[in-house]
Amino acid sequence: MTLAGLQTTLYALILSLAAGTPLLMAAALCCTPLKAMVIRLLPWATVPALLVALTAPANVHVEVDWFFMGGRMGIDATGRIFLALAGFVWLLASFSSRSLFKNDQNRVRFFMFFLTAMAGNFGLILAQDMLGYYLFFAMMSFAAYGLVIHKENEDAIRAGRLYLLLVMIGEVALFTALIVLVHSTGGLALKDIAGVSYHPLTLVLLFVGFGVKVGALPLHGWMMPAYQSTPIPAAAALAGSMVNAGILGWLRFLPPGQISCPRGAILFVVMGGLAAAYGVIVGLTQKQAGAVLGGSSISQMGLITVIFGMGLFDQEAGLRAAPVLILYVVHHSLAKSSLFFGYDLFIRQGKTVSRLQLAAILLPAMALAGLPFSSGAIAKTAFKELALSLGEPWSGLSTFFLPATAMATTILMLHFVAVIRRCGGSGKTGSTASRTVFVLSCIAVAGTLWIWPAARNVATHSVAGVKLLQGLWPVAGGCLLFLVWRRIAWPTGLPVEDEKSKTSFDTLVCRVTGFLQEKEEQKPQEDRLVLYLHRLVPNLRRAEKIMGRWKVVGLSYITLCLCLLFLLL
Amino acid sequence: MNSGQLLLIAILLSSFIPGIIIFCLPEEKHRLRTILNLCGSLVKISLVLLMNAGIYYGHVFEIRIPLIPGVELLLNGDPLSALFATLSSVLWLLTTIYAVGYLEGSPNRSHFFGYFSLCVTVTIGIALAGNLVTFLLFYEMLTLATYPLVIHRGTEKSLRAGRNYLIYAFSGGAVFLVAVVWLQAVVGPMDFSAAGFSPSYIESHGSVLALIFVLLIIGVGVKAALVPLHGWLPQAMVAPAPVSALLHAVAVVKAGAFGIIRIVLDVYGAHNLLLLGVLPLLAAVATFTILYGSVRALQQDDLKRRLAFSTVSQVSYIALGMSMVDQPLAVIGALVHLVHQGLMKITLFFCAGNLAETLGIHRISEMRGVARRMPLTMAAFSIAALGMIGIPPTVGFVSKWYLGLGGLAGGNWWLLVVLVVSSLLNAWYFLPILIRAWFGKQQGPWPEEQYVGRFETRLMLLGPPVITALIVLVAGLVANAQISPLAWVRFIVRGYSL
Amino acid sequence: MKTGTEIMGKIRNRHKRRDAFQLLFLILVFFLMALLGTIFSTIPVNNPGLASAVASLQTESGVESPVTAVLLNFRGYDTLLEVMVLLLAVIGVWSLIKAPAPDPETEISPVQMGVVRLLAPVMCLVAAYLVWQGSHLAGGAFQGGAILGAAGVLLLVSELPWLRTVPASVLRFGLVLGPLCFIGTALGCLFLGGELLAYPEGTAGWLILFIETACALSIGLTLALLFAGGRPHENVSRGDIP
Amino acid sequence: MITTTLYSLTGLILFGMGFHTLIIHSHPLRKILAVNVMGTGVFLILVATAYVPLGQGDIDPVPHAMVLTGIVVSVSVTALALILACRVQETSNLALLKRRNQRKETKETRA
Amino acid sequence: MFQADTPAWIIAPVVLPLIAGLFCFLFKRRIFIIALAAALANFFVACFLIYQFLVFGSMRCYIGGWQPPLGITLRADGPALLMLLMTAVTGLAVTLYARGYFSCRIADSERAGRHQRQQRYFWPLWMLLLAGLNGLFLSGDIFNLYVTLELVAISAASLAALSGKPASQRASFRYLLISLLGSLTYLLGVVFLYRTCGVLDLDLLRNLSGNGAGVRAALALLTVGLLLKTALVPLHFWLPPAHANALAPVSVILSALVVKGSFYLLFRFWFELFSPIVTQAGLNFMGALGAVAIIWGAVQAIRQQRLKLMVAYSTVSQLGYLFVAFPLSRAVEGAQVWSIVIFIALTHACAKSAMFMVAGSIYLHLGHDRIRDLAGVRASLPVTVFAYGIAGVSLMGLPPSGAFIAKWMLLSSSLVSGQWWWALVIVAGSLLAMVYVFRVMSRFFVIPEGEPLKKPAALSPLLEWPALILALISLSLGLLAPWILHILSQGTVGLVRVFPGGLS
Repeated sequence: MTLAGLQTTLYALILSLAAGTPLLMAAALCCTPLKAMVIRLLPWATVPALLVALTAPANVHVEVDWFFMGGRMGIDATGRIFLALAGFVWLLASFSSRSLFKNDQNRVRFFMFFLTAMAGNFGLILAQDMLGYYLFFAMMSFAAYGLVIHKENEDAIRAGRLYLLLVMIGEVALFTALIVLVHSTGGLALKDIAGVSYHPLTLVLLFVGFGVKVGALPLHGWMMPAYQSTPIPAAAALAGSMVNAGILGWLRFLPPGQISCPRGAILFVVMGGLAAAYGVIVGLTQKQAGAVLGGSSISQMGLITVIFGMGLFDQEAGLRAAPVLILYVVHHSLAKSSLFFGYDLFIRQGKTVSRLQLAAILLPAMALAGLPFSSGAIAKTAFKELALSLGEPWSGLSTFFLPATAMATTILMLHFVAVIRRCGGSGKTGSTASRTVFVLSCIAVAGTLWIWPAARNVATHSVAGVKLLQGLWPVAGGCLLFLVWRRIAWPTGLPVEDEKSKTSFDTLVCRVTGFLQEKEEQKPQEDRLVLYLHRLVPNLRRAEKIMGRWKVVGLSYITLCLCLLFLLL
Repeated sequence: MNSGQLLLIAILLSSFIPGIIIFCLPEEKHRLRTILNLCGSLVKISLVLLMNAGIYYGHVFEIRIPLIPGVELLLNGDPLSALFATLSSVLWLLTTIYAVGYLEGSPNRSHFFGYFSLCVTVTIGIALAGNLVTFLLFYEMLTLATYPLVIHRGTEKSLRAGRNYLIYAFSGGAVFLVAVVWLQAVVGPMDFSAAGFSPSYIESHGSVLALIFVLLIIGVGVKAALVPLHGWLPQAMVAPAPVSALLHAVAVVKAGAFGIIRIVLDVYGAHNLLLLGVLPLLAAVATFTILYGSVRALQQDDLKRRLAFSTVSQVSYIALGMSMVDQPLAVIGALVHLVHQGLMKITLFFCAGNLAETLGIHRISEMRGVARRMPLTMAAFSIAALGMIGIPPTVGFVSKWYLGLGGLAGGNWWLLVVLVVSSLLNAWYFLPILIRAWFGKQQGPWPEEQYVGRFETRLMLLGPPVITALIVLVAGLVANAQISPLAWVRFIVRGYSL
Repeated sequence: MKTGTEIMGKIRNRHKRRDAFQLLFLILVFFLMALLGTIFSTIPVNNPGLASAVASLQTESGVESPVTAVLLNFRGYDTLLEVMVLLLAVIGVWSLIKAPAPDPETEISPVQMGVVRLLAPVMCLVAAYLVWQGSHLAGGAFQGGAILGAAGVLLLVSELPWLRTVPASVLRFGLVLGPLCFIGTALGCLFLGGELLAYPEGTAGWLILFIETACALSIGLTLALLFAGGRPHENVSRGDIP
Repeated sequence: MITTTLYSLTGLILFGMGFHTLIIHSHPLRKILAVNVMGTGVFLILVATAYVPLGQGDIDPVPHAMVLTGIVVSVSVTALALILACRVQETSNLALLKRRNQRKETKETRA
Repeated sequence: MFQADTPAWIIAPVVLPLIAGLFCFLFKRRIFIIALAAALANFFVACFLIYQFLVFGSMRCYIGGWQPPLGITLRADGPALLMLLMTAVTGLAVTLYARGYFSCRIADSERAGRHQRQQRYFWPLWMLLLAGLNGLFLSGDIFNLYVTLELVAISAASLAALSGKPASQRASFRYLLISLLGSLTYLLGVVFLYRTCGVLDLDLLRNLSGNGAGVRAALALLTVGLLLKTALVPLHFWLPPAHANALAPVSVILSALVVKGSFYLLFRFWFELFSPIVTQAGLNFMGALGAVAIIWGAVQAIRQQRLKLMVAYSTVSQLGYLFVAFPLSRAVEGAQVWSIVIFIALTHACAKSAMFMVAGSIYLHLGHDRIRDLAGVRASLPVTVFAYGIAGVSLMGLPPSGAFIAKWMLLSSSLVSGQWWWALVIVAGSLLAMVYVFRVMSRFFVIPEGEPLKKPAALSPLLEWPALILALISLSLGLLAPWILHILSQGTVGLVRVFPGGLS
């Protein structure tokens, strides 16, 4: 084997270890003696991925022909960021869940799905061919179902059903889109996509396929119930990392900077904008913390969708939008996961939440709202700059749309804080681990964008004087509005949640499924032929008897004679 | 007689002789019987693999036995037959193991295994048939060999199922016979290796040839369970689980689908069919079957019935792919689905059999929480079911992928719609089962729990589904490798130069 | 009363229907026969039949009577099979039924006994004569056999006691004798002359006489036994345990 | 010539009559006799055929031989048929008797 | 004297059973040995004759050295020899089976005497029947055929009545009358023919028979006479009761062999002797009758509640196939007509014998043959059930049975000539056959509830194996097709002369 060959093999091994380690660990969970050890080592599952993200040289590509339909793995700049982000979020989530599920009877199952979803998440980031991406995407999506439904109560089952339905729709949409893409590119590698002209249908399919994960507007239904039902560490991973897979999918399959597609851009921007507004509104109606965060995610992802849509306009816009998009994604992921970890902490500690902790949770919350000096401020500044740089149709966004969303998000976040303050956990299980995780995540929210070289430029912009003010007033306004709204909406404090939050779509699905499934098994019909024969039998018997009479014999004898005579003569 | 011919004969005899010996064995000698069975199937697998290697390197395997002028028996090993033969012989081994475990202690086992061996002999015969007459010969024999298996339980219900099976199968056989004779009357005797008759006949006998094509498809469509000829299949699920596995995955339905492939590729040939313009008809029937089967499957609460309707639906992918015979990718999809569907469906039936045999579970509504009791079985079931839906990296995805690509290459957008709708329907009827099994809560005791032991069920019952599920997974994961069903199918399709 | 008339009406109807059918049938039969008759009578009779062929080979046949020549020489094979048919009839009858036991109480009138005693030998003589005459005039084994059979019937009718004591094996032998001689001769001819029933030169007449005699005996016995109407009582055989 | 025709037609008529009887009448004996009549008819025609007008009044011996053979055959068959008819009659009579007896018995027991 | 090419060998199949029959009648003990020896000898002679035929060609034996027109000719050509072989094989099997059958019945002490007597008369009757059949197949003289027909008819009727049951005697009586009627009609036809042509030899008749009305009337009469004996619908009514009520070996003989004899003649007449005057309308008429027979027989078979009756009606149905070949004969080349018929006849002979043997064995085993109550037979008589299945498959005409080959040729010629309606009938017939075969078959697979009260003793292998072997032969006849075709094509020298340039 040549040196180059050895190197390739080595890279292949390392890259596949990133996704393979969690998978192997999941497999090891099947084996009873290894269970305890695997659970103990859970956080280590993310280590290879993190190592790859941090240490791999730039632009490693490996081709493994035999794998699936021709596998290509590699890590590029985007991938590295996503991988690092995912690794971090999963690492925290695994610490948290390890401590949460010490005594759960279904924990093995949970960890199996947890690890599988993790593997899918890492794998899709590393995949460099369409089917590989699709494969890991599907793996992650379906494994996440196991996380959503873990609690097995009615809400969880309903949420799971909805999630699964949308995932299936996304899968088939993606499948179709992939077929169309492969048909037009002729190759399976992601790099072949560059320069392809998209059929409008393909665009829609891709929007749907990844939009399900992103929670784009008509496909957002699963997000709030799922966030609420999923065990919180897993929800953190879901919101902090898995959701990004949709964004990454768009980046991979509609690479900004390499394509231009104005029609698609309009689709994305419109849907994103609507989602940004809708998410907040629907979030405010929720009375459970997870659901509120779900609403926030819908809204934030809507913003990201808008950025992405802007990047689709032409190649130049794409080149500019991509970094902003990534920046925003990193910000949102960290903040959202941090919120979840905080929520987790509140749940676990119950009434013993300290003021410091309450203040701490305001950090990611306000970061989301875009409070100056937070990562949110940096991301929003980048967004504004992008909008301004793109010229006329977009610059309006920065003046009205962004402050409005910031204000709305502030309200929503305050609502969230109000909701979780009431949460009372059962005891103190693993609160240490939870606390550590939360602290770590808070640090990440606070620090990442400041120390990230790529973001440093924007970061410095964001703290420039005017920007500070521009960032501050929506937040302040939001706070005010929140107080007003709270007085109006719940003059007596938050009502206790008991009614089932059920969307009408969900009921419809339930009803159709139930209608079809509970139909009685059709009785096998008695064989018509045999019945008919049975009815014929007496007649047949009579006929045969008649044919046996001498008279008939004589007649037929004569008839035969005559017939033959005539026919032969 | 050269070595190639000897090999062909040995392949047939490797299950025929054990079968005959098993018939003569007394009921009690189950150890000897098992050994015979396993030896036979192992020998068969190795012989088939040997033949595959030979075919790959271009050896000719051919036996001709002339009967009357224009009618001869012809056994011929070509890549396509190797595909089917390998599938059948491998699955036969697993099914045999499974059946040994399944039927432990039930009556009439000698007969059962005797017919079992005959059945696989005949299936291999179908695979190796080199012309329509030979195909017909084994096709009819297949009905005969499977009939005793279908009614093995000997109850009134199984008798009724058997009767319907016979009526369907023999009617189909009769139509097929007429079509074969007619075709021969029109174009003269023809081997499969000719890959289609001369297009000049189309000018002179176009409509007749189209009619014959329809008749031929009806003939094999009965076994391939094309709607409306599928009626026997759901009823036949009263048979023991190994038999269902055999019917759905190894022999009968597969033989029908294989027949469609043969007719389209080797009897008519892509070119002629395009000229005749009958392919849309096949496509329409296949589409309808796919959708109809899925919808019907959705309505069933009986697990095996649901699986049976799922077979109805799934096998038609093959017909669908063959209806776009001018597209090599679609043909690849169809051919590879022949193998893939077999693997997945046999896993499902094994698992269903395990549930029924171990816990007495027959209905989906009884399956709540069963995965806790039988995790491995249900894991295998899940993999196969996900494969049926077409989730990567299972083999089911590979077939669908190629079908879709082929359809698109031929400009058939509707095919994508069909695939999407059917995938959704598949998900709709499989995922609830999985959810119920994995996340449902057990309600009350199992209907008839019969086995309590170290593993969740007997090893002989557990092994085969796990192995096939692994194959489903692995064959998908390494689809692009040098040795995989897909690679072999590509090799086949290369030979046709479509 | 009403029902009674109805029934009567029904019966009458049935009769009517039957009559109608009979009429129809009669017409049909008549029509068919008329058709056949027409055809038969219009057949142009322009072939000589086999008369001339027989006549030309008469001298080679070894007998003078053409009918006998045809029966036992030219178409001897037919006759061989025909003898078998007769034997078959006996076997068939025997397989079906046992001969009715004689009624011990019936008295045979002395007149009848006398006539039988007188006639039987004469009939035997006539039979022998007929067989012998067969070679040149009308007559032969069948005619002789028929007379012999008649004699046997006479004896049977008059319930001669010794008839019943004839052992079955003897009867069997008697029955088989004719066919056996016939086949034996035929095979002998085959071995000697190379053809079945190809009588060697010059011996035809005698061989035919031999066959005829044996056959006449068997035929006579056959006919008589057919009249007896069943198998004899075989004391020895286990087959007739009552 | 006319003689021949006459004979043959008579033979045919006999054949037809026999056939008619065979079909119409149900009694076994009649049937047997009918068949005999039919046979006689055929033999009659055969005998008539033996007359060859072309030669010098020669008689064709072959039909005669055929008639002889036929007669023997018909004798054998008649014998067999008669015996069979007897058996049938006997057994059916027996069956009839039995049935009657049974009926009587049941009546008695009822009484 | 007896060189391999001596034509005199032809008489052996007639003479050997004849002598055996005589001896069987004469002796009391060891009859079976005589019969078996004769059957074996008959088989070997048949094989030898085929060998002789293949080497030296068609043979003619002039009995008594008299050439036609005066003498009687025996001739051995392809079809005749194949029928001879069929008879020999089936005959051998029947002989063995009958031995097993009778010993089994005699072992039953209840009516041992009666059973012994039946055996005593069975052997001579059977031997004479065999001789008659062989004579029929070989004979080349139209009057001699009459005698052989009578020989067959009388022995068959006696055999049919042998069981002693009233039903069988009634059936046998009817059978006798019908076959007499048939014989007389046949004889009338012979008279017409003799009147027209003045010869009796078939070869001469073929040359002499012109276009006259006499010959046509003769053909009509001969045909009707033979149809009566062949039991073609609507003249089939005598067959089912006669065949179903007879003893099992007798049913085998009647169904497999006897009806074939008269059909064989019919076919010879239509396609050899009188082929120049045969009209298409006549052929179609026969074909139509055959079609009706196929359907009617099969439907009646499906209706039956008793196994033996079912098998008997299946014979009615199968005979129809033989006649469907008539109208199609002109669409195919000369030799194929014979091959169709021969294939059907051979398959049917073997398969039907096997089926009747099976039915007989089951009757012996269970004491009844009600189809409803056949459950459990599979466990105790596996070989028999297997034989039934294989025979059934052959009857249905599934490959590779001989019937399949025949069906193939029929279908092919009907489709080639555009007479697709025959194809419909043929296919429908085989589907109906499937129904009646598997109606019984499925009952075998019913697992009886509860334990059987007493396990009946196993039957002698003589009762089980001949059936299986015959069934296997019938199934594998298709594989022997080239060989059979070879014999037929050798034998059609005469046919080619008759149909110059084939039949088209």
